[in-house]
Amino acid sequence: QTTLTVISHDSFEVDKALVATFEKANSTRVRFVKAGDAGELLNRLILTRRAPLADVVYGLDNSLLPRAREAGVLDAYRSAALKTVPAAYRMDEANGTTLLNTVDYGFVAFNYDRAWFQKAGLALPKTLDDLKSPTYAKLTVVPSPATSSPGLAFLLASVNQYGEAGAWNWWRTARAGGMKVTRGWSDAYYKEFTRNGGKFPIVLSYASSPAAEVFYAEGFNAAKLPEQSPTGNLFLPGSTFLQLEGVGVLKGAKQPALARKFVDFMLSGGVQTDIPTRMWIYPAAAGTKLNPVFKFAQQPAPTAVKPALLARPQRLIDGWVTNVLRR
Amino acid sequence: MKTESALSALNARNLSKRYGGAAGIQAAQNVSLSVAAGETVALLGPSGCGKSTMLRMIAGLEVPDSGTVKVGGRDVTALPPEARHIGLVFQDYALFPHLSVLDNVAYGPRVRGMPRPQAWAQAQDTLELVNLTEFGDRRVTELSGGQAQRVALARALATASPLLLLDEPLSNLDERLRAELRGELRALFARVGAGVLLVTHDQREALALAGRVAVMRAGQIVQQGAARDVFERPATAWVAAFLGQANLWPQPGGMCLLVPEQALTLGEGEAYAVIARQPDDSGETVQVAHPRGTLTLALSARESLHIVEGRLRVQVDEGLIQAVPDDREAANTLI
Amino acid sequence: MKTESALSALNARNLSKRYGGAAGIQAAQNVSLSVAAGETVALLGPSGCGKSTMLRMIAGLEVPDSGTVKVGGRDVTALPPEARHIGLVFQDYALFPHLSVLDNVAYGPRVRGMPRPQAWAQAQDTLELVNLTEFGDRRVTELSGGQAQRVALARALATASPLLLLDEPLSNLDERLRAELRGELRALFARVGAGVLLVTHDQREALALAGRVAVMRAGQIVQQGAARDVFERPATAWVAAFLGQANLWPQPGGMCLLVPEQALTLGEGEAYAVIARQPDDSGETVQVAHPRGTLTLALSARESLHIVEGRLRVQVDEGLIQAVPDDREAANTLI
Amino acid sequence: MALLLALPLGRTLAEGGVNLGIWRDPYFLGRLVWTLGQALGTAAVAVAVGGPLAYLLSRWNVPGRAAFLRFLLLPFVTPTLVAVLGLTALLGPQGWITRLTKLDISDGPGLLLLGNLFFNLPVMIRLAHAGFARVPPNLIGAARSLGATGWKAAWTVALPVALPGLAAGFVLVFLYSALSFGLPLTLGGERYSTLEVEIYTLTAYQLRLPEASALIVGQLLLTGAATWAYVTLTRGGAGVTAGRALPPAPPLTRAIIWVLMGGVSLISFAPLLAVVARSVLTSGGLSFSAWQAVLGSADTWALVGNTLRFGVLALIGAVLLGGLHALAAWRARGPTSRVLDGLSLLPLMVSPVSLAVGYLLAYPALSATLPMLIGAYTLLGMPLVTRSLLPALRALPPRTLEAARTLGAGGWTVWRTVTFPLTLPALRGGAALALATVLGEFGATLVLTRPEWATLSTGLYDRLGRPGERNLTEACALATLLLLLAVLAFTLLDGGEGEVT
Ligand SMILES: Nc1ncnc2c1ncn2[C@@H]1O[C@H](COP(=O)(O)OP(=O)(O)OP(=O)(O)O)[C@@H](O)[C@H]1O
Ligand SMILES: Nc1ncnc2c1ncn2[C@@H]1O[C@H](COP(=O)(O)OP(=O)(O)OP(=O)(O)O)[C@@H](O)[C@H]1O
Ligand SMILES: Cc1ncc(C[n+]2csc(CCO)c2C)c(N)n1
Ligand SMILES: [Mg+2]
Ligand SMILES: [Mg+2]
Repeated sequence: QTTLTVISHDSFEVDKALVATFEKANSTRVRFVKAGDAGELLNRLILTRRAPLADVVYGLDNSLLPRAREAGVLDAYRSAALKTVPAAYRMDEANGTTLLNTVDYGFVAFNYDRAWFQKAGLALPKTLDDLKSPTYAKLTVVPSPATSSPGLAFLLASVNQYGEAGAWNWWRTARAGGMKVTRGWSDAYYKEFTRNGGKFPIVLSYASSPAAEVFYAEGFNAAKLPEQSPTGNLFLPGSTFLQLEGVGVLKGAKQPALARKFVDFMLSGGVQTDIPTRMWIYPAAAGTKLNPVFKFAQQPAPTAVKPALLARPQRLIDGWVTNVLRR
Repeated sequence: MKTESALSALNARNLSKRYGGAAGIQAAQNVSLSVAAGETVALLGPSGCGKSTMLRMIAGLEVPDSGTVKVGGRDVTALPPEARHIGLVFQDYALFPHLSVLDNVAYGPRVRGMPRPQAWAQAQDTLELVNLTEFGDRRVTELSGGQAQRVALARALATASPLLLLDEPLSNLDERLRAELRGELRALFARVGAGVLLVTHDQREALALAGRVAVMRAGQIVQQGAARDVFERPATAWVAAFLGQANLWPQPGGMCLLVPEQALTLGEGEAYAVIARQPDDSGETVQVAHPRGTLTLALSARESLHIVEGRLRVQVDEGLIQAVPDDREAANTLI
Repeated sequence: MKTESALSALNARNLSKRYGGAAGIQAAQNVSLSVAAGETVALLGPSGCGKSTMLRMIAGLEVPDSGTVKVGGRDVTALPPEARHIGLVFQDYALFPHLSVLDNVAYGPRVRGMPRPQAWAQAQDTLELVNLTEFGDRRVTELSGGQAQRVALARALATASPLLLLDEPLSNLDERLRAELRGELRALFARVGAGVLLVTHDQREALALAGRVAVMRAGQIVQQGAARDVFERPATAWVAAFLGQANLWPQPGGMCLLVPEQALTLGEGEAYAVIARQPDDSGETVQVAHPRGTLTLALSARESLHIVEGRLRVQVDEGLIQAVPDDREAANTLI
Repeated sequence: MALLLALPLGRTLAEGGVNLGIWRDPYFLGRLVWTLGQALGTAAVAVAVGGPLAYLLSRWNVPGRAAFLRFLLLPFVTPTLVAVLGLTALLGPQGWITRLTKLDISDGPGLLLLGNLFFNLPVMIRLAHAGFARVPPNLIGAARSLGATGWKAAWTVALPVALPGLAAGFVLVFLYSALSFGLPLTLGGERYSTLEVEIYTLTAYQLRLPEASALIVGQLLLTGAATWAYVTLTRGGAGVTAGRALPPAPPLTRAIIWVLMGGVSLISFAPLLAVVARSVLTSGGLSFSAWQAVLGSADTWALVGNTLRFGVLALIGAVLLGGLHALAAWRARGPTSRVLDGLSLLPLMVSPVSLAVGYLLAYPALSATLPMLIGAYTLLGMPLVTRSLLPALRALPPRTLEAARTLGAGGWTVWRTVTFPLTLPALRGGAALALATVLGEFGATLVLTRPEWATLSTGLYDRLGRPGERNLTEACALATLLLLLAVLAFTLLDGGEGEVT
């Protein structure tokens, strides 16, 4: 019996029953390996490219794709199922060779604590410039661009918005004004966000987070949804980033054929339907039915990020570390 | 009585101790003991009778179930050991394994605040007393049994405490060294006027060092008094036998006749048959068939010459025979 | 010689041991000792002379720098302790703290493969021998000093080894118990025919138990022979003094005159002035000014009657006076 | 050891070369100083608080003593993230204590130091207690009858005699605090991050291996020096843990013990209680729905089963290897013994991050397999067994072993009948600590490969990776379950006597 190894970031989850059907259909066993968040995942793939850890990778996103391409960790494969995905969400359309097949997408965005703002009687910020002023900066917590993927996404958005010099300036001002930078998303969300006992009512998270808050709230009942989520999205112009997560075949895979089957499987209807309430992102296939709670997860109109920025994110991270963090 | 308490080095009243709860062992029961300043009292008794327990209670290492301890007239029952100013030699030495011989001996003066050079000098002097002048630098794990015992003794002496509790302090030494140390200790005690409570199984030692003797049996004191008195006039047959009296003739009515050594004169009186002879280092032990009972006699080499043709002339001075209660069987409980 | 080695329980040849490297202490130097089966040999010597070291080398606990050890005619020099079948009583007992008294005593038989009930029965018998019948269940941390010592003795005896090494096995017991145990041990040794090497500082014990005696000084054996011989005819002044001879008159030319007890007859001859009297438990010690030197005499209560008006009549039998080399100052090195 | 430690580490260093130039950057020198400072500080506080408490507990009995000693292992079981949750629930910006006292320490290094103490006070107390429990009571009695007060006797006699145990505690605390990265990662923020965090950032996020390697080398020198100092400084020790009944503490001593126990409990137990509380306290008030969900799910029992299975496997490995290692170091003489002694700390001396990378590089095929995982946890638990057992072995009175041999016991029999029973308390204590490590960490830092191998801690991490209050309460419920499991395991390990030391 063959074994297919799937490597992914830590947040990957899929219905066991679906996996079992896949295993049965292809008479194989599937091993899942988790390798940290998406950034760590890519680094691990690069480190081990001479003896790959797995056959197929899920979880690399559009901000990491250029590096993955450069490092040569992926083999080209374009799933037939990709045609169900709207063109705007496909990656690599311009290059002609598809390394990553988009499985889902999401928006990195600011969330705020409704109750807090209500009680404080404070108006919400309207722009990124508002946010960097001390009034709001001291209410904001952001995971670090150097050590988290939402952080990096927001860094890209901010550079896209202000240019490099302007972005450094924005970050420095915001930090001087009291904006907190944490290492990872969990720290920001579970430690610093006012909803969870912290003292920052604005947090950089995902546009789907308010929906999850409703879904996981005490006494959730799909038939009796509440008026609104305890948290809300704060779509400041230029602050959101469209994240496209994909699946691809690893170069040097021991089971390339099965790996391709798995790519197709990820785009299949069953998995696509399962995705939203497991990983709190949007399924890429058009027309997939969404759980009603997703009405709390609005989709912003994202600004397209200049491709040049995506080509060398590491350079931006280094720039951020030297120009912002260690100042 | 007031002056007595002022001059008393130790006054222990009604000390009791039971080990291990209600079902345990009564190691001491209402024991009272006192030691005057400058006096040495020997505490004698069979193995396991509670001697070490008494010392440990007096030193504050064991909490008595009842009773009081006064040291130098001050009630110390509630005080911790270090506030009692007592020098104690442990039966198992309890030397500090991490300190050198000199540091072991200097420990007492040091913790009482003496500057180091002075404490070392004092420790060195005490080591000299126990013939270990050149052993100061040794580790205590590198000593012979007797050397370790002398370090334990030196450590207690170096505290210059007004009350010393010595638990078999010389038991592991050869007789010559013991005799020598006995002499030095006696001189030392006389010089510093310390009260000494000495546990020993060596009756010669008790007599040589102690003015008074207390005999314990199964957790209680059965006789107490001037050393000579106790040895010469044991209160009961058990005490007499414990102190080495060989000639005890049981009588009807729970009494017993004690024929002390002084009651016997050799080479006079009638000649009785010698029924057993056993040599030992100071001569021999013989048994003689006296009509009133068997007589056991320790004869020196000189005295052995009195035995002629298997018979020994012995005169028993009836006036010196003492009648004592025969309690040898009683209280022979688990101890 | 062949049969001798067959019947020999122990034959140690030229054992040497130096502790702590070249600058260390020579604890034994070329010591040879033998013990026949059924024989008891007492090893005497001052504190720190190397007695325990000898025992430890024989038992295989200390590797000798040189020399050989034969047990029961078999060369065991290279064998580990457990292959030597030797029963050893440690000077500091070394009881197993995690075992009960009974299990301590049963340990030897158990590890030699005896089934548990049988080992327990045997241990119980041995405990009876040392008067601890009812202590089997006790933890060894709950014993008095003398009780612990008896457990150590019982543990060694229970192995029924053909060679027993006893390091001061009775030092912490009272005299009556000691006398009793001495008797029982003598009977036991005779019955099982074990060879026994006994370290003791008690000369009465040596005489009572041992047929032969070896006297050590500073790591060497200075005299060895039948017990009576050694006590009566010490080879040197040092041995005489160590064995308690009080009357040694130094002579010019490095010799010394030894006046043994038997050479003195009381109540006869000239009356000399008594210059000192010191009481002890068996009478008193007096010093008499004899024209050839001071005489020290231990008098029993009976003999004290010979002192009349501060004078004592003593006859010295010149024929019994021995001339021995006076080596008391030599070799008084650090031991 | 070479296969499990040296090779992976070497591979990490070889992968990118070593760029020592990074040490000229004052930023990293600052990290080094802070790493050293916070580790030394933690170890010092742990000794200052844990030492006296351990001593008193080894001499006196007070109500609650046995339970306290047993529960002391709980923080060690706690996954770092859970500890952080508990600490922030109490002392975070909106923590219950912060709100009560209006004192917010969440911005300084205070939380990090408290976190270090939360994990490490227990280590210190238990190892020190084991050391003190071996000091023969008569030695203290001798010191006091010679005029030393209780404290003076502790300082001049008990402390030197128990030093090996105490020093073992100190060096373990130092190494854990110097190399831990979970806590400074989450509690240190950017300002108070340690070298290990920098190494982690440089390798995992920035893939700047030469720089990371330089930090790894520097850190290894630091921990190596600490270990060397420890190995050369600890000598002696005497006695065995005789299971004698402790006397009840006199009132003043009892008060002191209770105060210290209370303080330690506040640091080491309160965060755990907070986690338990959080599993039933929601924004909507008291609710047991998280528990219903957790207990009602068949998955949970699979998690419990896996946790136990893997924990026991790793425990067996750690006890066997650690035990043999301690025996070897004890048997060996002179320098060999010291080298072996130091080697046992090697798994704690090397940066776990660099090890993880090394494993990936050296054993790509094995890196996510169960044997490798169990091997890795064996390695993490081993030092705890060795550190507990070795001082106990070294303190064995030589005469006792000699007595056994003269009585006819061969080498193995001596071991079975004397050495083993006399050092069993230490072995049990070490095993309990090792098990705690394994239970808490299993699968959390190294990555498990199959969903059906998930353990309680992975289940918990999964939930903390998703937004929503319910995930948080369920994570807390799982953590509580883990703690209960640990209490059960320790009770079994110490035979219900409450006397694991
Ligand atoms: N482990 C050791 N290291 C160094 N020297 C030692 C060691 N053990 C004993 N010695 C020294 O060796 C000499 C002989 O010691 P041993 O124990 O054999 O004496 P002993 O005759 O048994 O004395 P005692 O009657 O006092 O017990 C002594 O001077 C002692 O100090
Ligand atoms: N810690 C203890 N626990 C229980 N019983 C004990 C303890 N210590 C001593 N005993 C018992 O108490 C009694 C008295 O002991 P103690 O040590 O006072 O005797 P001792 O007179 O000093 O005897 P020895 O002359 O043998 O040293 C003994 O029967 C002993 O078994
Ligand atoms: C500061 C600090 N952080 C975490 C732990 C938790 N911990 C328990 S066992 C172990 C070693 C194996 O991971 C670690 C790190 C600690 N003790 N000290
Ligand atoms: Mg005693
Ligand atoms: Mg000796």
